[in-house]
Amino acid sequence: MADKRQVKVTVNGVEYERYVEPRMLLSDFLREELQLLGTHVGCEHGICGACTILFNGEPIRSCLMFAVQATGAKIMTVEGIAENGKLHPIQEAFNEHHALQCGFCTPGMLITIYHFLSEHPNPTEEEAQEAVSGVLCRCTGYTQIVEAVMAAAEKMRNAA
Amino acid sequence: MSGEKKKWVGTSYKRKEDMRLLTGRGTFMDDILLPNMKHAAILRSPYAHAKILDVDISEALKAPGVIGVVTGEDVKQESKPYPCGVTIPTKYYTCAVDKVRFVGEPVAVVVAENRYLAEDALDLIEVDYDPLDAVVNIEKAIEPDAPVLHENIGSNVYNHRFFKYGTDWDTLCQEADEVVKWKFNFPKYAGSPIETYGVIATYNAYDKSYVVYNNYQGPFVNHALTAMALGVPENKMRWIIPTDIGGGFGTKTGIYPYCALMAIVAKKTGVTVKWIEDRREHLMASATCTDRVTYIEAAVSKEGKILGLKDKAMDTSGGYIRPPEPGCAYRSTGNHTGAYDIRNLDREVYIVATNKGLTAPLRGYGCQELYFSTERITDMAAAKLGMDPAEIRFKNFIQPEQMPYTTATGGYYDVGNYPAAFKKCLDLVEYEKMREYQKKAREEGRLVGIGLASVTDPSVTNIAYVAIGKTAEERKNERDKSGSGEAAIVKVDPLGGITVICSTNPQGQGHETVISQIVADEFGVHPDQVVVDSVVDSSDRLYSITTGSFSSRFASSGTTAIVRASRQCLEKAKKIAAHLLKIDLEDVVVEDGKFFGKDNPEKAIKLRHIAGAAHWNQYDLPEGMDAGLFGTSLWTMPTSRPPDAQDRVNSSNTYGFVAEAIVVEVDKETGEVKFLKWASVHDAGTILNPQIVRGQVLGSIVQAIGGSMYEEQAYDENGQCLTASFADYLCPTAMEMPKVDVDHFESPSVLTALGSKGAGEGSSMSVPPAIGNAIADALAPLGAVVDELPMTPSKIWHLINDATAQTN
Amino acid sequence: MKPTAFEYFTPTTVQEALQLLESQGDEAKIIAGGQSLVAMMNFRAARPEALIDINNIKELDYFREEGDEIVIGALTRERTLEVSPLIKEKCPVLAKAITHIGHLAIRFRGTVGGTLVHADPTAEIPVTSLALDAKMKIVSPSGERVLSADEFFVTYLTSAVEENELLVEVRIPTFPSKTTAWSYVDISRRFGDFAIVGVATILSMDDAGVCKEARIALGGVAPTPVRAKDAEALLAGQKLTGELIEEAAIKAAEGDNVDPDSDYHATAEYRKAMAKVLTKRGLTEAWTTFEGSK
Amino acid sequence: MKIEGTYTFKAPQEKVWETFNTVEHLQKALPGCEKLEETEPGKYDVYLKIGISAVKGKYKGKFEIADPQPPNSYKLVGQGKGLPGYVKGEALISLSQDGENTVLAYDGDVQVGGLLAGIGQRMIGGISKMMLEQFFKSMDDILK
Repeated sequence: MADKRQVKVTVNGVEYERYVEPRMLLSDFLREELQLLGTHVGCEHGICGACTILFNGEPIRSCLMFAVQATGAKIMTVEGIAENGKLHPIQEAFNEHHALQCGFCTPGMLITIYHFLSEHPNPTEEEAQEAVSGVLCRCTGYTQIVEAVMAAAEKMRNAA
Repeated sequence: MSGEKKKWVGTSYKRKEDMRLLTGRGTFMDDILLPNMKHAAILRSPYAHAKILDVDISEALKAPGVIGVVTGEDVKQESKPYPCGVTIPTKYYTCAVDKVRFVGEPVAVVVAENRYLAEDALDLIEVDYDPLDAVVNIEKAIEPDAPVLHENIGSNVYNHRFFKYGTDWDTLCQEADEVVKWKFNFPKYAGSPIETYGVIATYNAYDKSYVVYNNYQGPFVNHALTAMALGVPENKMRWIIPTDIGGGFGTKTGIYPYCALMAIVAKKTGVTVKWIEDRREHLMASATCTDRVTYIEAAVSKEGKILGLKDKAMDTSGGYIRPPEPGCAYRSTGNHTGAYDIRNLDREVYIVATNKGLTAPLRGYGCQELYFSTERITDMAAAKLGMDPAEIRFKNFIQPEQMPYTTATGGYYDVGNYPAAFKKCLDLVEYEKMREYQKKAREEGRLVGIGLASVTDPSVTNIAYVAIGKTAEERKNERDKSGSGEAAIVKVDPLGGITVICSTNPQGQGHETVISQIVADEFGVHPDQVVVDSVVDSSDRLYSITTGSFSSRFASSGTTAIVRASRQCLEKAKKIAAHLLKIDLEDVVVEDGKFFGKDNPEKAIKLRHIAGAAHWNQYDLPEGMDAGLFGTSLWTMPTSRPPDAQDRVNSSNTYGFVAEAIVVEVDKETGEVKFLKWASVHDAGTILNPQIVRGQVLGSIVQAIGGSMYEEQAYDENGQCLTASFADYLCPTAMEMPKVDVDHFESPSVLTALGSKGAGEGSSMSVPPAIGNAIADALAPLGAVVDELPMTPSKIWHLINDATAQTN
Repeated sequence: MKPTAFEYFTPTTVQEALQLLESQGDEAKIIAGGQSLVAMMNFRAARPEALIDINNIKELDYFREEGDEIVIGALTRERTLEVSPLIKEKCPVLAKAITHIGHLAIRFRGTVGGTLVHADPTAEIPVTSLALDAKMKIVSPSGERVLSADEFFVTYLTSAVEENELLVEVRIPTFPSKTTAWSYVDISRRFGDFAIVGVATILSMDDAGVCKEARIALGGVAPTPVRAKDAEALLAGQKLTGELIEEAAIKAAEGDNVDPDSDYHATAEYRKAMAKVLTKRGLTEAWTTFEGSK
Repeated sequence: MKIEGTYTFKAPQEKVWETFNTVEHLQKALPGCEKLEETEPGKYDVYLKIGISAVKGKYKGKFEIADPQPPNSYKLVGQGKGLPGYVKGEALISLSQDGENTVLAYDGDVQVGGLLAGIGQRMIGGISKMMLEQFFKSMDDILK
């Protein structure tokens, strides 16, 4: 077993410090070490997108990084999207448009869309469709997710 | 009650479960953390077929963090093979004993402090295999010189049966003007939920009992079967399923062998064991639908009437056959002739052993395999007769005035207007206009095709179908099986809050929301006042071996149980109200959550007060009445009967209808398929929550697109699984999902409390044939025939290329 | 699917990284973006005993214009180039090709150097770098060497970078839209997948609309990306026509270096046919969207 | 997986035959061969370390030169396994003189199983072919 290494990260505004083996995946670190169970693991080879998190503001697959690589980073997970007990407009739109069924891919979807809308406040439907294509959903058929993205964009534009 | 105006049922009430799921606060299998929990990893066979000569675990036991190792020998000692509804069952243990029969079959389990260490130790297990020849092709598997998987069976035939319904086939052929025949291949694909299987098991050595947490789709028959395999009474194996399951689609009805395996591992190692299946394990060794070869013939009159069908369907359930197989072949018995008035059927069924992964129900269970052959041959018959594929369907539909209709194979269709629903679909896709468009496109040399499918959508299976795997003679020696029951408990707590416990543990279908709507209507309260608990816990929940979430049973059976339990509870509340208000029971009126005498609405009491009396002042209840306020139901549909001696069985209980119309364009040069237009019309009876139903329809469509064009658990000729990663097992992304116009034609069922029928699986069954028909229609001018799925660009290109080469 | 244990090193300079490569021997592996490597490690297909993480070598994360070249540090993220105005202006074919790589989250982490050294014969940046005739700067304790793209790719998943070497920089010539007709086209089974066949096309055009020089690279048809030299020769000095494009496409697919294999997703014949179809489509797209022609 | 093809050596048939039946030459030419032992005439134990990209694996195997018909043909039967999976194959190797050259024709079946088959199907065929080429190329170098 390799020596444990220090990992210091800020997740959803909270600083954490843990000592883990270098091989521990960032996804496992979030779930097992920090017990932030909102981030889901679906394939561990970077394709399903369920484990997508914001890493220094950029969406990445947390299963394709080691926790030790995250030292010093600011991370946002699904638990950090809603603030002060109020759903974020994206979450509201997901609820209103029935954009989730089992909810397992939803954390990856929400994070992906959170980033997407920050870059594309006024997207076309095609852009929205392409944006969510990096996360696999087996339940919804995606249509209602794309509808929710469009609705969320509008909500966010109106609120801005 | 059906047809009555409801306040909440029928509205798109926003889902209640979303609040936790959107904020990362759901409780899925891997979110359950128990004290002293250790982690398991499974060593799996790299061979498709091999004898196990030796399993050396000595090095693994010495590895850091390892707590124990369990092998097939342990499993053989601690359990019995799973029973199965065929005459000579395979010896299916949860872990290979003596021999492996498919790539990915468990061979040993390591338990360690964490999953990383457990996988390290797997690398140290030395297995000495003696590789044997493998067989993967269904038809080759039943040739006399094929390698035999199971010595106790002596051949690779798990099950073989003949059925005859109606007029003798040869006579029918003489009456027919044309007999159209073809052979079709249906692929092996999977639900692949994004959450994989997961189990936590503990064993108490002092009272010899197990607790098994898992994400199975219900207790269903497999709680009982797992207890039988483990050799414990059912009540000594507590079965707990968390609130949230990350998708099921039938795939998770295949998890139960791991429940038994981890129970054994927990017993042998003395610790609480958690096993979360990884994606590679899932893709090679969880469960898929059966792949099927079908030889089908249709005898038709020149007017387009289908006089009868003859088919030989050959399924493979892989290296073993396990429950609920042989359902793959028999679950669709009652609706074999679909939406058509066909009285004659000659049927032969094989279920064979091959060195491939095992099977389980997959959304649509058995029906996509069936309808791919029947709906494709219908189109071929139309082509032969020079008839439009829509016209031949109209000529054969069961007419609304024939309802209720009993099919030749015993299916009981209570209601439906198939011609009208089908017409609605044609109108939605603008069928005539699309045919015109196609004509013009063809003149330009483009390959545009229109594919139709019109099928019945069976839901709420009657477990009697499994018995059809045995002949009437064989069945005589056994007790009958039948039923489709779902359970509900509706209880009012001492402060007047309503809690509903359902048995249909959902995987995203929104049961909490719909149940809240139903109960809100029943009690005259707001849906937010109703709390629904969908956890399964065999120790305190009402269940039966037919309960769970499979076969779209919630909308029919589940909701009826909810309504019945609600009304039972209300009935009791009314009795208490009559007692408290000192009026006659018949005079009690319930409105907006208030109870009052019909002549005295001012003097009303609230549900809260009635609950108060039932809980806080039990002495004041009517004489002889139990305390508390609750209702229970475990309702089975009266149409669930055992098969008759002629092998007729009402294999499901409600039958919806689906019409699919798909317009495609095939790129002549690349073989790529583009969807130009798509209409999907469903008769799911009364729609309980339109938004949720739309989600179900769109979801079943994307999965069927997957099976028709992208997904396959593929094998090479030696039985190696080639698709053990998501880079090769291709689930559609958002970019592969076209715009689909979804509409409904509601014929409320007369069998269910609210008139609703299942809605979750329809398009899973109708889309594969509709896509097949569409691509076939596109390629028709070239003379190419589509008879298999998934239709990949490479395959389509070869079809085009071969056909073009032939004409040149 | 958990990786095996490894020693973990975080050099902050190229020199340090090279020393680590030397001291850790052939079981050590460089990790850049890790988008292929970590997946392979999770499957335990790759089991490096040491990981040398170059993500902290800031000197490798840059790109800039130098004369008529763009110089790109090996650690530059794919996404950075995809959205860079400089790349879009001076080498749009590269920006376009990058949009075909996996999905956004992969491109945010994946690096230019990583995908080049990984040398997947269907990968977008390797195919495009061959069309661009990119120059790769590789350093080792004994010095540095520069390889052109056609020397760089050796075979399946194998580049010319030796175990004690590090790819540090890529230089690509600029091909602005004003004077270049270009395209990147591919066919994959599903959006975001590895291409079955991909084609990068670069045509240097003169004012009269004559193609001065053509560069066509194909991926997915051989163990490495390949150039369609015969097709290029046919086009050079010619005004493009539909017939000429058709002829060039046939030549591209019939090249000696087009020798695809069958796999589960597509047969060799299909790939060969797609080499032709996509060359034709790529040339047509380049030609018809060429800004200078308008 | 079917493998068939030919390779032309610039050497007389007898010499090619001899080279293909010499332990040290085989050991030198087999890609990644760390050790090759002849356990009995025509039977070998082989230890390979093969790496493509980051996928490096150690394999232990056996092969046999069966039914030798010097200098014309033999059957090569082999199998090996390692953590990434197993390889099993059988091929008929035939030599024929073509002027000053010798043409080696191979026709056989190779099975690749386990992890690599499941996650690497996209390239397994190509890589197997490439390694065979590499082997022939090395033999060719030895013959020169």
